Amino acid sequence: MISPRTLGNLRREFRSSALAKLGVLIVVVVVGVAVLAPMFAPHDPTTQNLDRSQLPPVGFSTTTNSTSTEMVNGSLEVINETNEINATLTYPLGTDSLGRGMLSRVIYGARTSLLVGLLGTILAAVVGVSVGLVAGYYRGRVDDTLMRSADVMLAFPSLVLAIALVGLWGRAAWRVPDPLVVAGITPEMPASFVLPGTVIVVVGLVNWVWFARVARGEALSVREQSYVKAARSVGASNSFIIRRHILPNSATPILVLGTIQVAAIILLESALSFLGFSGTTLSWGFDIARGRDYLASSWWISTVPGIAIVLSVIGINLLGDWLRDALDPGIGGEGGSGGA
Amino acid sequence: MALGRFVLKRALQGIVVVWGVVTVVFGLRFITPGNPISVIAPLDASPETRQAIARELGLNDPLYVQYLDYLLGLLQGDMGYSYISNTQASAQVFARLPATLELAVVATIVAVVISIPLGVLSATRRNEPADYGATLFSLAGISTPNFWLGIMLVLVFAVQLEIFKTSGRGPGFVSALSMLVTQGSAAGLLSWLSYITLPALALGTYFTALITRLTRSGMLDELGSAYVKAVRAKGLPETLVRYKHALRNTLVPVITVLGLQLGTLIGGAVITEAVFDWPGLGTLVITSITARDWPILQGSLVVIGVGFVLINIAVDTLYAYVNPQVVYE
Amino acid sequence: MLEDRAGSEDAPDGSGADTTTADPILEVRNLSTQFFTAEGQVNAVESVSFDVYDGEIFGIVGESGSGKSVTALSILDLVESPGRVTAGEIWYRNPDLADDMRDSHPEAVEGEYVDTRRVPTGVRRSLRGPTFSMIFQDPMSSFNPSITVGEQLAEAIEVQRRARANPRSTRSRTQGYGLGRFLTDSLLPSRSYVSAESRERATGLLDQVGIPDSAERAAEYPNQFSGGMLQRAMVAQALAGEPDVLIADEPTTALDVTIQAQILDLLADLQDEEDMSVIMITHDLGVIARMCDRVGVMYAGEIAERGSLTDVFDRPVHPYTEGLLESIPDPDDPAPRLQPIEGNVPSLIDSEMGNRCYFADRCPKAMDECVAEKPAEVDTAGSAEHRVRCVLAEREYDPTRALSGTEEDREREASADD
Amino acid sequence: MTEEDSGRSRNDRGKRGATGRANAEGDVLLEVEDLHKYYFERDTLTDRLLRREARSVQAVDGVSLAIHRGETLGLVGESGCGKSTTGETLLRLREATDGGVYFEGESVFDLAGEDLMAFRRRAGIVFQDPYSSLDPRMTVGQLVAEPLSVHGEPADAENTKEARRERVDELLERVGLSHSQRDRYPHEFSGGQRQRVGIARALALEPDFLVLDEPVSALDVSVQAQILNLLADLQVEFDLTYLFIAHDLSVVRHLCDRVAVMYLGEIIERGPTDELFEEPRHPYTQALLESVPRARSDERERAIDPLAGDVPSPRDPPSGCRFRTRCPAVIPPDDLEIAQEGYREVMDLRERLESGDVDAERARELLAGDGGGAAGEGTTGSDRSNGSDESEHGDRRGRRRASAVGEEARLREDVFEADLAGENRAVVAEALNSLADGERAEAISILRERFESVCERTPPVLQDGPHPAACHLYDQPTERRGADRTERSAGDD
Repeated sequence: MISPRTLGNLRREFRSSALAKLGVLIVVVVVGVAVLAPMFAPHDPTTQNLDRSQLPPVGFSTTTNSTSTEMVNGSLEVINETNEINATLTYPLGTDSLGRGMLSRVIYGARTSLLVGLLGTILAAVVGVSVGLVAGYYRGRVDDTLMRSADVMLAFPSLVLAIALVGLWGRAAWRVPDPLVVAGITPEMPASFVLPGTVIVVVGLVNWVWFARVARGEALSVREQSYVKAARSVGASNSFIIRRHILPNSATPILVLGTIQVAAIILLESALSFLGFSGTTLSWGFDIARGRDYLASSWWISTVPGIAIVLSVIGINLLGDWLRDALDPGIGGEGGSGGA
Repeated sequence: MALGRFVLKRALQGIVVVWGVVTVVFGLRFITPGNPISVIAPLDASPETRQAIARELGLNDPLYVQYLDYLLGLLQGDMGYSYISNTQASAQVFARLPATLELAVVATIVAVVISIPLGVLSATRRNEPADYGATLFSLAGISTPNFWLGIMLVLVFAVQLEIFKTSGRGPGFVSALSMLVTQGSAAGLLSWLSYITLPALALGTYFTALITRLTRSGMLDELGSAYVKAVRAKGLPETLVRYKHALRNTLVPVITVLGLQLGTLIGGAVITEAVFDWPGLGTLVITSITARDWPILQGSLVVIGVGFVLINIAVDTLYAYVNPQVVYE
Repeated sequence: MLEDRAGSEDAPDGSGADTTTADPILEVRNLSTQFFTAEGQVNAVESVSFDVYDGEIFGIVGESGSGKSVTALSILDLVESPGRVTAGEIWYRNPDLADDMRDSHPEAVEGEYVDTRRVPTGVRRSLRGPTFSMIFQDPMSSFNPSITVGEQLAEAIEVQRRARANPRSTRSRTQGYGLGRFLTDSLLPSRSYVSAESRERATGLLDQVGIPDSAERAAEYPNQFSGGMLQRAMVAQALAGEPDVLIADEPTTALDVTIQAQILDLLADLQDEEDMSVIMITHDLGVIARMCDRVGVMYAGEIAERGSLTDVFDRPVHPYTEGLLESIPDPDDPAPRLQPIEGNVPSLIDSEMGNRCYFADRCPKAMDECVAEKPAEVDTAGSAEHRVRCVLAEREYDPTRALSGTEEDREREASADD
Repeated sequence: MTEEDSGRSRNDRGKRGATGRANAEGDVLLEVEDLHKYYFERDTLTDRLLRREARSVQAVDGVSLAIHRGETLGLVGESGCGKSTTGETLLRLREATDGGVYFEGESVFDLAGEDLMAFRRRAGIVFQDPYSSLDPRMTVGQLVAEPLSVHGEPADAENTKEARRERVDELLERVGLSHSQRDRYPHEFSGGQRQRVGIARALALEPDFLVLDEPVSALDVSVQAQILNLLADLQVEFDLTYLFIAHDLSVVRHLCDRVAVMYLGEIIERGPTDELFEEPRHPYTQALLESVPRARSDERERAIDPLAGDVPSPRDPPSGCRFRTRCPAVIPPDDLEIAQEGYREVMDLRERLESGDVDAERARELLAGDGGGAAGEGTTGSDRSNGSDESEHGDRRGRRRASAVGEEARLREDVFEADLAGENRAVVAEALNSLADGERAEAISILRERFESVCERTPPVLQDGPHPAACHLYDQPTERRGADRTERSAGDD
């Protein structure tokens, strides 16, 4: 399905574009870290250690004003203590309010983000592409109905709909055993990983419309190509034509859209978990929300996971730009529906 | 003539979509676990009390009766009563609407004013420093979650520099303006600015970046098209080629995408409101979900959906007015 | 007149041995345009030279990829990245311009002639309209779809009007048109770049090219026009600056044959009335025969053969010209079988071209010397203008010297060049 | 646009027996009978809510053809005339609106299942655009094998895959490609080579009949000749019957045995190639032939009188003869004295007036200021001399002028290029005057009353015989006018 010319174009664009290289580099790093999270994370991201809470990242120091009220000489007295806290190399990115290493949390957060992004995109793509191809290929009333319902979907902001659905349906989550821990490679890490099930289903459901639109547009144009008529002229069935001609020739823009959608869904997931609508606490958005309360004293708790989001999303968007420039599928930037 | 028809046609399509929106909103309750009665009734309520509540809410009626009741109610502006406060849901929803509109409008204006010139600059200075700068900015802009950006803005401008307000709405634009007119005092306006600047920046950045990207790629496409070659061949100066010819056509896809992305804007407003405690629809939606306050949630969703459809029709109409060619598609 | 100027620096001062009485309005010398693509450097136009005289129609005929359209774009400096005009001179006869340029750019002036390639960009661009204008192949994509036809014509007139009003400045043509103006113009139709006078003249031009009810049609958008009508409008637009040289790039290819006849008639009439020179670029030998005085046949970026219409059509020397003429079915004569040129048009990638005759692989009369060296352009026995880039101009075809292993070569070529 | 098939009448279709028309001539392979293909626009829900009538585009409107075994029938016409739609509809690639197609007497539109597959096997198509006709994501080998895999061929071979590859190689070699090119993708080929691949694909199932839909239009002339020769060779070798669709008359003359000329969805002339080219009968065919520029050095001496105007929209085709809006030989009423040039211009003016291009304002422009009565008298005077039945006609008109207009209107000098004087000119002026007064309907009827042509009243039909032309210049049957417009293939040759 991938012709040599396509590969050639990808290679050429990759060679000539520094941004494409950067994108691929970022994505490879993020994916690698996410997959091998137990190996990269220096600490168990869920173990609390109040003695070491709110440590700053390496290179920074901070002062804390701990205020306590004590009974001194029979009267209540407010004692202000100013402590200088220095960073330690054990926690290169500092710790949060409960003394959990930010680096480990960011590494595990990548897992959540990527898994939700990928699985949500796949779900959205399967639903959207099926609907779009059918609508575009058969046209007429089928098309009218499907596309009108897509319009209805669009009228709900995806974030609002996602909040509503997750909030109303509950935050079901699956515990998936971590293969690296099960295999005994990193026994000190959490033995299982929480996959926010409701969130994945919901982000898939609210984003299928984009795939449907693109797939429909492609099907509408591909079905008019002479090679489709040629297939029909030898008696090929509709399902044969959709499988052999319409789908492969719609694949490029769908692939590009899919890439952009992974980025959009990562943003959406972070927004959901920021608002507390998620099934897991190991999530970038969740940490950002937590860090808000300590903004004045420990700025990094919100900042670090945010940078992780921005970097990963930039990487994926660059990847999308590379694919789009190399494959020229002729869709603009309409596929992005980042809720955040 | 043709324009009127065009608007009529779009309005009819809009009505179909609005009907779909209402139906989905209505149906939402039936695909959700849990029972509204338990929201209203005290934990220790007797079965009789529960029955009474159900009867009052019409929950015992057949589905289609409930549906028709709801539709008829909406047509009369009745969204029911809040389960929590027992006040009119519509009153609550519409009280929150201006704040959200204000935020969205300011963010959009800022985004459009900055992004289109930036996109044009980027496209016409292709592969020059200005282009790289704009490209990097827009790449970062579409990749940054706006709630995080909001927090960072709070960190820098409110916590560190203490310039702007980080929470609440202040006087609102209308009262700030009336203060300026009636009392000749700009204090209200300044106060308004100190409240809205950070939320508007947080919300508008994504759109600024998105429109910049769209404008840039659209301009590049247009500048490479056959008619631009013809326009150049007839000796037209480059500024006319760019603005009168290429930009006009670039705005076609830009406006289309903006219409589609309106949902993202509203969604973004919801979360921005949450960050800045902005008293708008977004915070209302979130609290109503947590509290299972169905009438409020449904009312908010309907208002958002209808607003989306209306703004889209308005955008299309404005566009058809500026560029009459679309009417004859 | 047409000496081979390759390698020679002699200026087009008109002192050369002329067969025509007048000096050419345009002398193109050794024009080369290359495209720098990812696949390699493509020599779309390679060292092309020709003259265009006052009031004549000069035809350039060739198949797709022969470089004929790129030649046209090169003359107007409309070649875009990744393409670039890499060499050559385009001498345009205009005493006024020559006087203007003589002091500031002496190297670009030679007698009454100015080399448009060596004048500043602004000056070169200002020649579009009053000196050169162009008719494009596909009228539908060559008009801006969202601006009325009348407005687009009026623009072309307005820009010349402003240029005449203030000939020294290129700025006056713009008059600060920018983003702000665009916004106000879009919202307030009364404020516009184009004056009412130009609009009126645009309607007049539409009339002139035979569009009935021109005032009404001027207010319509391009998609409300038929292809033929829009091509008429494009002709009108090209006339707006009263150009000296009109370049018609496949002006009738997108049109039906009955509409083509109308447009060709119109072009011939206008050329007569306005006394312009026309460069007619087409793949259709019939159109050339109908319209042109002299013709150049392009193949693989070069002019393979040139001469008067009768030279080329009745006494072709180059086997490519011969083959082309024999491949066309004649509506008046049901020949039982056509004589096609075998093989396919070669790729023009520099690294694959070599120092040889580019047609040799397809040539039925190729000999060993054809691949030894690129044949020079030489005179033929025909009229003085009849010149050809082929060894057969100077010797008879000798079957014993036929290109060795031609058959296998062709086969290999056919499968390798794709 | 949506395709519509509800209006189809299927009643008289079915298998045709030996008594059927198709079999009267033993060698008719495919017969098209009164084929209609309309597209319907504005058929969405909102259009219906707005009560907008579905607008039909009459792409093909009553085409009848018989294609004989082993021949090449050319179908020529300009873009939008419906020739390609005809080709695709008769292969059932598009749903016909009405009419029938009979392949060896069997109604193609009634085929289903196995029978339909059998028809698909025997009738194929080659498309115009060598770029869009080959799926860019399939190798040439896969493309040529596609028909085989759809039909599960070759079924009896031990190793289907191997057998299929051999068959593909054989086909590729036959069309002049090398089997070593099997695994390449279409973009690696030139236009001519791609067209060879398309032909190989069409030959894969060993068809009897091929629709060639502008197979060489997109090719360079030197390559075009190669493909034409290839098609001619294949026809002989495989005993093929062609329907050759083209806009290029030169190519048609070269390849076809018989030619049918289409204009706006109808066949307007049909005949043996040489006869049609040497003695074209329909004014459109004549103009079409004349318009083709010849590649000869004496071409400039050949006088051409190009057809004026554009092809009207198939959404709203002209009444009567569809060519009448451009016809240089449009027939004036018997009782009208008028030169052809003048009549043509009057008819054009009427057309513009009826379509609204000429409105009240424009009419005022065309009328010369305040003409005064003198001119009116002058024209009525000259009218006396040449009017044939002026006595009653002229008087009535005079009265109307006096009452409705009051003042005599005069046309500007340059309204007509041709010489138009007398009553003819006066009537035009009167009509424009009515229009200037806002009386559109009045203006239209004034002109119609005097100038209405038989060409706009009655659609001409194709006569019987080997070389019929649908034109009122040739004997039109008075009885069956418009009633039965199907051709009789029996009298075809």
